[in-house]
Amino acid sequence: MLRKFVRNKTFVFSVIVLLPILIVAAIGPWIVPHDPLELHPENVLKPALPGHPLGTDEFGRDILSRLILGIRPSLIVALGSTLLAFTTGLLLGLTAGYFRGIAEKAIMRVVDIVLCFPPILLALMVVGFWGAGVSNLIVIIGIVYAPHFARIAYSSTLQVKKLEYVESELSLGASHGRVLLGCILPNILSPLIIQISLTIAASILLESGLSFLGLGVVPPAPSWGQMIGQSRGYISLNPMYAVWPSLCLGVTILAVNLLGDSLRDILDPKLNRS
Amino acid sequence: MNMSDALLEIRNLTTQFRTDKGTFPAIAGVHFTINKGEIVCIVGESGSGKTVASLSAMQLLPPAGQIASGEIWFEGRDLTKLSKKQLSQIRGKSMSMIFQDPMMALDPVFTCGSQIVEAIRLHESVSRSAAYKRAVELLDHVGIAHPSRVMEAYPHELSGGMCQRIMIAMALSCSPKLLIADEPTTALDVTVQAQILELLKRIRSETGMSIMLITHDLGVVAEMADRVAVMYAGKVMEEGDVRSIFRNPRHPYTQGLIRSIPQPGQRGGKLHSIAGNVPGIGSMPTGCRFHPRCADATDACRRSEPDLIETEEGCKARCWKAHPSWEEEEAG
Amino acid sequence: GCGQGGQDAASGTSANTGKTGAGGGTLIFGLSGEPSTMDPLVQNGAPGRPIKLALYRGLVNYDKEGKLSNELAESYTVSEDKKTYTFRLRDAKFHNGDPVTAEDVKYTFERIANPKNNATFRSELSIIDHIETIDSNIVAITLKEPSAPFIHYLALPESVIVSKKWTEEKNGDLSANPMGAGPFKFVKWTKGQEFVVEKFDGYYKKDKAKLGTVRFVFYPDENTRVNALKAGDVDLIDYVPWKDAASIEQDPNLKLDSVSGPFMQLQFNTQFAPFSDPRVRKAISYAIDRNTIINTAFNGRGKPIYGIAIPKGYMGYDEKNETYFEHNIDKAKKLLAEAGYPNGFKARLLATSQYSYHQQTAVAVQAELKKVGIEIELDLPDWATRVKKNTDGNYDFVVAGTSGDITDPDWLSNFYSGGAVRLNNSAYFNDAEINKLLVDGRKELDDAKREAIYGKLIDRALDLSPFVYLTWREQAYAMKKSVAGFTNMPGFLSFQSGITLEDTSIAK
Amino acid sequence: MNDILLDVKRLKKYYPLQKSWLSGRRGHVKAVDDVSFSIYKGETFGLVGESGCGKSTLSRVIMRLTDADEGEIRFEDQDLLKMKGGALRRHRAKLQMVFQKPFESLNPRKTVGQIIGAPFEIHGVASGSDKDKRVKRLLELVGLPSQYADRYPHEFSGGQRQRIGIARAIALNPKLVVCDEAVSALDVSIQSQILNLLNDLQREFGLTYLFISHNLSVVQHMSNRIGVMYLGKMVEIADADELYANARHPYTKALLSAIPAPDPDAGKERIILTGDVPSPVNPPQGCRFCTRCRDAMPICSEVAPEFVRVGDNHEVACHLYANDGPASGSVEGGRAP
Amino acid sequence: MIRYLTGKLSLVVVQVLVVSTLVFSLIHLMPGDPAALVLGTERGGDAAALEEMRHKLGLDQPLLAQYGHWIANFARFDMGVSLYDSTPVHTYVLQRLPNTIELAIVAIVLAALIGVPLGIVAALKRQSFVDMALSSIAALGVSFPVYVLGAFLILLFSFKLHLLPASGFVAFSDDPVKHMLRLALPAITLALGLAASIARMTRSSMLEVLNKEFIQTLRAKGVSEWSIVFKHAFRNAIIPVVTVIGLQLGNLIGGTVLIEYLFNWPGMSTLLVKSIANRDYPLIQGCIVVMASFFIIVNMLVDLLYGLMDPRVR
Ligand SMILES: Nc1ncnc2c1ncn2[C@@H]1O[C@H](COP(=O)(O)OP(=O)(O)OP(=O)(O)O)[C@@H](O)[C@H]1O
Ligand SMILES: Nc1ncnc2c1ncn2[C@@H]1O[C@H](COP(=O)(O)OP(=O)(O)OP(=O)(O)O)[C@@H](O)[C@H]1O
Ligand SMILES: [Mg+2]
Ligand SMILES: [Mg+2]
Repeated sequence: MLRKFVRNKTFVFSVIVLLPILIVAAIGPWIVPHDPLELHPENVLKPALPGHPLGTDEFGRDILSRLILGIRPSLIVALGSTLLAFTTGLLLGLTAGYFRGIAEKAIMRVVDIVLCFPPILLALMVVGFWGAGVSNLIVIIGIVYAPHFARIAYSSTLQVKKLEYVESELSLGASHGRVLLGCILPNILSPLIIQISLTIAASILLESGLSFLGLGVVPPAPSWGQMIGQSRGYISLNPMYAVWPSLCLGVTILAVNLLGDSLRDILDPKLNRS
Repeated sequence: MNMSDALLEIRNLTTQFRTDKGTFPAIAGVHFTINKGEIVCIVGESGSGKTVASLSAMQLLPPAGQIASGEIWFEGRDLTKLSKKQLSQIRGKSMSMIFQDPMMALDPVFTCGSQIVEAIRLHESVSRSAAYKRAVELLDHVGIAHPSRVMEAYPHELSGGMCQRIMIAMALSCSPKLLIADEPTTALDVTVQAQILELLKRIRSETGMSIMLITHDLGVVAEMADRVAVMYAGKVMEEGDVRSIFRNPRHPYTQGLIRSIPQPGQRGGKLHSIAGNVPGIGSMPTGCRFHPRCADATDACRRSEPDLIETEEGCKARCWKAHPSWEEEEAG
Repeated sequence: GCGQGGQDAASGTSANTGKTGAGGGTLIFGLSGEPSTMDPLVQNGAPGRPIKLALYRGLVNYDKEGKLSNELAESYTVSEDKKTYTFRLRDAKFHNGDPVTAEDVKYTFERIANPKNNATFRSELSIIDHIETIDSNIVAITLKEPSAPFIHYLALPESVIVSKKWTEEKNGDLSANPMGAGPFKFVKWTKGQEFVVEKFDGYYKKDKAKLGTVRFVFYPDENTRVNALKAGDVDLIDYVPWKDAASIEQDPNLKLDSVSGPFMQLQFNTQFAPFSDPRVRKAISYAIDRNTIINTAFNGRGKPIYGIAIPKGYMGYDEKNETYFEHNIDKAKKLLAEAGYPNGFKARLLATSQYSYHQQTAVAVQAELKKVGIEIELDLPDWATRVKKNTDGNYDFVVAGTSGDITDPDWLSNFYSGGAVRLNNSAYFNDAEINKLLVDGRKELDDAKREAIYGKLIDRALDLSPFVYLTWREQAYAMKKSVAGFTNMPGFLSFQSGITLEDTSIAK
Repeated sequence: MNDILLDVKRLKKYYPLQKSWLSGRRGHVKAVDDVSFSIYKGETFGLVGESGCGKSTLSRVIMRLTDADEGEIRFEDQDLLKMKGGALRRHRAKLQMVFQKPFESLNPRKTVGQIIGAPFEIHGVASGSDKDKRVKRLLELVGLPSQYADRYPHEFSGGQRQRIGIARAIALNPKLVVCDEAVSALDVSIQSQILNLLNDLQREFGLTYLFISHNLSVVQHMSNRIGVMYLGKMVEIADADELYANARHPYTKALLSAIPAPDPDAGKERIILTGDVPSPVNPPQGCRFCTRCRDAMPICSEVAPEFVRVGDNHEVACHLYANDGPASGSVEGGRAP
Repeated sequence: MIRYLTGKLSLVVVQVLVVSTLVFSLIHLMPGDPAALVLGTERGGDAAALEEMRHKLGLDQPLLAQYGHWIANFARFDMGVSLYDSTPVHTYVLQRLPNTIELAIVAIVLAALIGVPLGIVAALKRQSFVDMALSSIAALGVSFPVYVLGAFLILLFSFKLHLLPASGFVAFSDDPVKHMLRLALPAITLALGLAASIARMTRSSMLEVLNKEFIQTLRAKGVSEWSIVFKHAFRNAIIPVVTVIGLQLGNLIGGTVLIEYLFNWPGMSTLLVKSIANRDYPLIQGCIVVMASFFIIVNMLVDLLYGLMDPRVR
């Protein structure tokens, strides 16, 4: 199995991109060139300075250091919410597609309804219930994107369910749980994997969009989404302030996309003919 | 038969596939000829390279496959040397192909009629309405009851037999010289199969078209073929006219195949079958490819591979037993 | 008030198309927000005021220097008992051609007094006891008790005179049918996009109103507003974001007119420790380097306030207070130690993430206070939630950006008087002495005596420090160089600069 | 040997069509329409008919993979259609199926060992090394090397996959095995292997087969009795030899005549059917075969024929034989020898 | 057809009702008091004024009564008036919705014009440098927020090249040319982001179709590669892409806040955000009901379109 991973060029490439990001996320606090929270009122919004290769933000804080320290909360938000959306969506979609009947109608209607709810309203409601904060942001983004996963899982389940290997498993007397987990799930993963990479990007952007509700990482602690959001006002003064975090996000997303593609290939035994 | 009658001549064709574990030949040194007006059936174990041979002839191999060596002569030209453009002028015009699963082989979002019209207008500069009329005639010709209604139908609205007939109509639209049919009736039931085989024979006798027919069903072979080529593990094992193949098969593999046919009146009895399995594409045995499954295998078979040699007029076999030297070795 | 309704999440659009008014050219005014109603007696954010001042005029007004001057009132006298003000009206006309009469004045203030109408300054103007029309152009307003700020409240854009006949005809719906005696008359209001007025030929100042048409186009987003000015889509914008001030100043086609009037402050919930202790509040005042806030949240634009937010020249201003709380970490630490927090403490600072300068001020304050050991957790909800928490007194301390309404020192009442939790007071702050001084100051009409009262009050206010003042913030308009005559009024009056639209012209 | 194992009575299965947005009509595919027959213990019942006539649907209903709309299926005297939940799951061990498409019926992400081991796991029969041993035995039984257990389905040839399907189906010693086109995609040699295997298994374990195929020679080779279906209806049921020797229904005749003989010299008269297969959504009135029948009479397009007995263990639904008198009351087929 | 449509429409109605009920019950859970906000920042704290305002706005009634009132009016197509300025909600909606729809449709069309060809190229050049480059661009496309993109476009087209106005809105009826000029930048900005995901979708859909058997048939017929790709494969591949585009179109109705701000485009999103900021309950309710209906209707249309394009689902 391991050899399959190593032989897959796309996989290797995406790991080469992602690994450093993860390492930096882990050791970030020890390698930041500056205190990312320290204000330098004399040096605000400089594009690049000696000692500040990526420049400074509106508080004169070092953008590089903030990018580095921002990885961890950004990943937590992105992965947390994507995981939440993925699991709920998957569960709903599988149930609806597999059991059909009332469950299907009820679930898919609910999914449609949640889909046409603007995220900002959902966000405000969650804030109203539980207040702001990272965990609530994760819940919100999870709710916003779960319907997407549900839809995909639903339609793929419908397709896969018709296949004879599912029926053959059923005809052996397998329980529904076994069929769902053993037969259907592994075979509907690949469209979901694409959606995962899209959701990761979207959740970080949504974080920046919702930060005005006080959601997400509370300033002054940095996160990519928050930096992207904050930079909005300063595009004319220091365009790189907006570009750096977006670029970091872009590269990460590219790597995640590729990782998704390669995982799909690797997990598909058909593509590893002997 | 005379060499000048040859329409398609495949010479020493080797087609290989790139896989993760390396490049392997799916067919190796395949050699056969189809004469004008002849129906040649290709039979053989599944995975023996029948489809690959036909796709090579059409130059329609999947991206992983490529012709490593050999020549494909068709009407005096070597198809392996032609450009894409030249090929697309030949394909559909002089040689056409029908595939196994007719439902999957038609574009689902265009009407059947427009797909036939497209085929006609690709190769002949006729007006749309003239092409349409031709298409209706063709459909009538292949035995479709309401041709003008079917012209407007989408493939999913038709049964498998009808789709297959539309495929045939399409393949025949420019009166090709050669029709390659890869298991054209496997998905159909016997009554429809009978209709289609009847149709092919009729067209052959009307137009003198040659047909290369790939099938598993030896009944179909017996009924259709003028000549038969038997493939095993990427090689032609035996080639000859249909009677000698059925009556007097030389190669042990062909013999095994013929003996495997269920005979009426021996219900429940043991059917003959060839022991063992086809070797995988990456693990060909040395010597004769069939020797691990051959009851008569000798050391010679294990050592080296026999050539395809003429056994009698128009028949060839790839077997040491058919080799002139066999008797001597037997004796010695 | 907070004085920054401009950035509420309203939407607006521009349109610089269509016909030009009756000569004089068209001015396109990019406004930071759209008023919810055009009924003049409601103050709903700064952006509504220029429109009001284009359409309406009041009895008195602040002039360009910020001094009170007569407007529709040709003159007025105050009675002996300081309770009755008698106004003689000018020969002015409403846009529909009717003259402005004493009856209209009486109707205007009775309308404000009517609780049904939810006039913003109803309680301030409820000091009016009764109004008499003496003649068609003479009207007498009698107060319940003497009030020095009264005349200032008449100068508010919310106290402009409306036509009785017109208002009654329109069933009181002045929002849909704005009509006054100002230099411009109403043309159309496309909700969410623009408000168009054109020159009123019957304006009583014969040579004024030089523009043919003014189109107020709503640009709620500050970046978009600045872009529109830079791209030439609009001629004039309000609420220039601080970060863009420098680039506008450098632009050869543009000019910036900026004053410092509004200010940033911290309000405390004085009910709970540690902020119930004045020493803690003062320590905070000492601990914050105001320049940090100016340089970060306001891009270096603004002046620190190390004392109290009274502009120079206003009653109560005192040079000595300028450095009262000058940045001094040691003093701050000492005070904290005295109050029993030598190692600081933890607290929550409320602000809003909807307006970046609020959030940034909070971040800067957080960083500064960390230096004296005070650990701050920020609470940054959207504006509506922030207001709710503020008015519920549900905060430890809160960042506020605000301004006085009038130039009279009575503006301090809204901030310092005890009583219910308000948007602009420090929750539960209630000091008897200050309350009394505020009442005294309001009743006293003699300037010298008032100086003394307010001097005392300010000393006490600084000593108790229910507010920590942070910075004056610049309030700027930016315009094309071709725009002349528009003046940003000083001090608290920046938002009343719309009065100068009558002098504004544009060279095409 | 003469006990009825499976008894199907008046079974109907209509597939609702997707509601059409153009017409708004909702049609039904009458895939199985009022079909009755029985299968005896230990026999092989062949089922033939053109493609799309409902053979697979019938077997799927018997397997309880789709629900029937009407009718009754009794298996060992239990009403199969009424079974639910755990009882049904346990019951499934007795009823197994070899699927039509050998590749699609194997989960591409599981190894062959996992696939064949699944029945043991599901029914808690064996696990761990015991399971592995049984899997290996099954593999050997169907003629595959036991070390293939670690391979994935796509690494096998069509015939080998078919054998994997058979191994899985017999793992739990079922009573009835439904073989849906179990040999259709294979060349004759592998086909023989599998047919031999099926016959061996039947002898060894006393299996009963419902054997569905297009290939009539194969059906003839395998079956004791044969049912012929046309467009959702059973049209003829007879002992295998009787049917081949003495087919009555015009469709059966056409079918038999269409079998290509594996002999180049076997000149043979063909009944080539004309006309197209009618749509199962709107089947013809009366006898469903009447649109293509050479011997159609006026009555055929009006009245649906009932089953009549035309000989020992031979019943046919055709108006041509109506005079021979109705079948003895019940619709079930004749007794097996 | 008619029965089908009425069936679908009644489903829409039910769904809209559920949405509105949910919205109604949930907006009251948001912190913030509309009365205080209506009174303005000046007087928000005055308890008496607040009480009065609440009464005036009908907010002092029990929730259920308020809801009943709303539903009763809604049944008569009356969505109430804004708490803020008493303008009927439908006035706002009617004014904003066309702008939003226009922007959304133009952006989607542009995005499709950009994304679909790129997706096709990527599919044809699968695993080549071009494919890699395109998927990198697509990844950046989904990562760069619209306002960064938009700001750069403004810098380029308005400030540097003086080709297009930076912002604003002119009614089409006033001046069609100026209207279109002002539509250009926001539409392009939106389109670039959307094009990225459309391209990705098109690529995978194309790849799938190109692996289908009928493509081989076409080759065997002698159809040229060009016609295989653009006539046949494209017709087949576009169908799932259209579904995605339809979904995006639905999302755009409420999801263009930042674009609308950046270009001062008077659309539904900013109206919704403003009404939320003001806690203008009837307006929130109205906006969401309209958006939800639109979303559902667009989905329905996509279904219909699907049927038109794919004979198999008819
Ligand atoms: N795309 C491919 N990649 C790798 N190997 C392939 C590919 N296509 C075919 N092969 C191999 O080539 C060999 C010949 O396959 P081919 O499809 O020609 O067999 P066939 O004789 O047509 O069999 P069948 O009767 O089952 O259709 C097989 O061993 C197969 O594994
Ligand atoms: N899930 C389904 N939904 C709708 N119609 C179906 C479904 N499955 C099968 N059908 C239809 O029911 C009819 C009978 O199909 P079935 O698969 O039972 O035929 P069959 O006899 O097994 O054919 P074949 O020999 O081709 O396997 C066909 O017309 C088919 O199109
Ligand atoms: Mg093949
Ligand atoms: Mg079937």
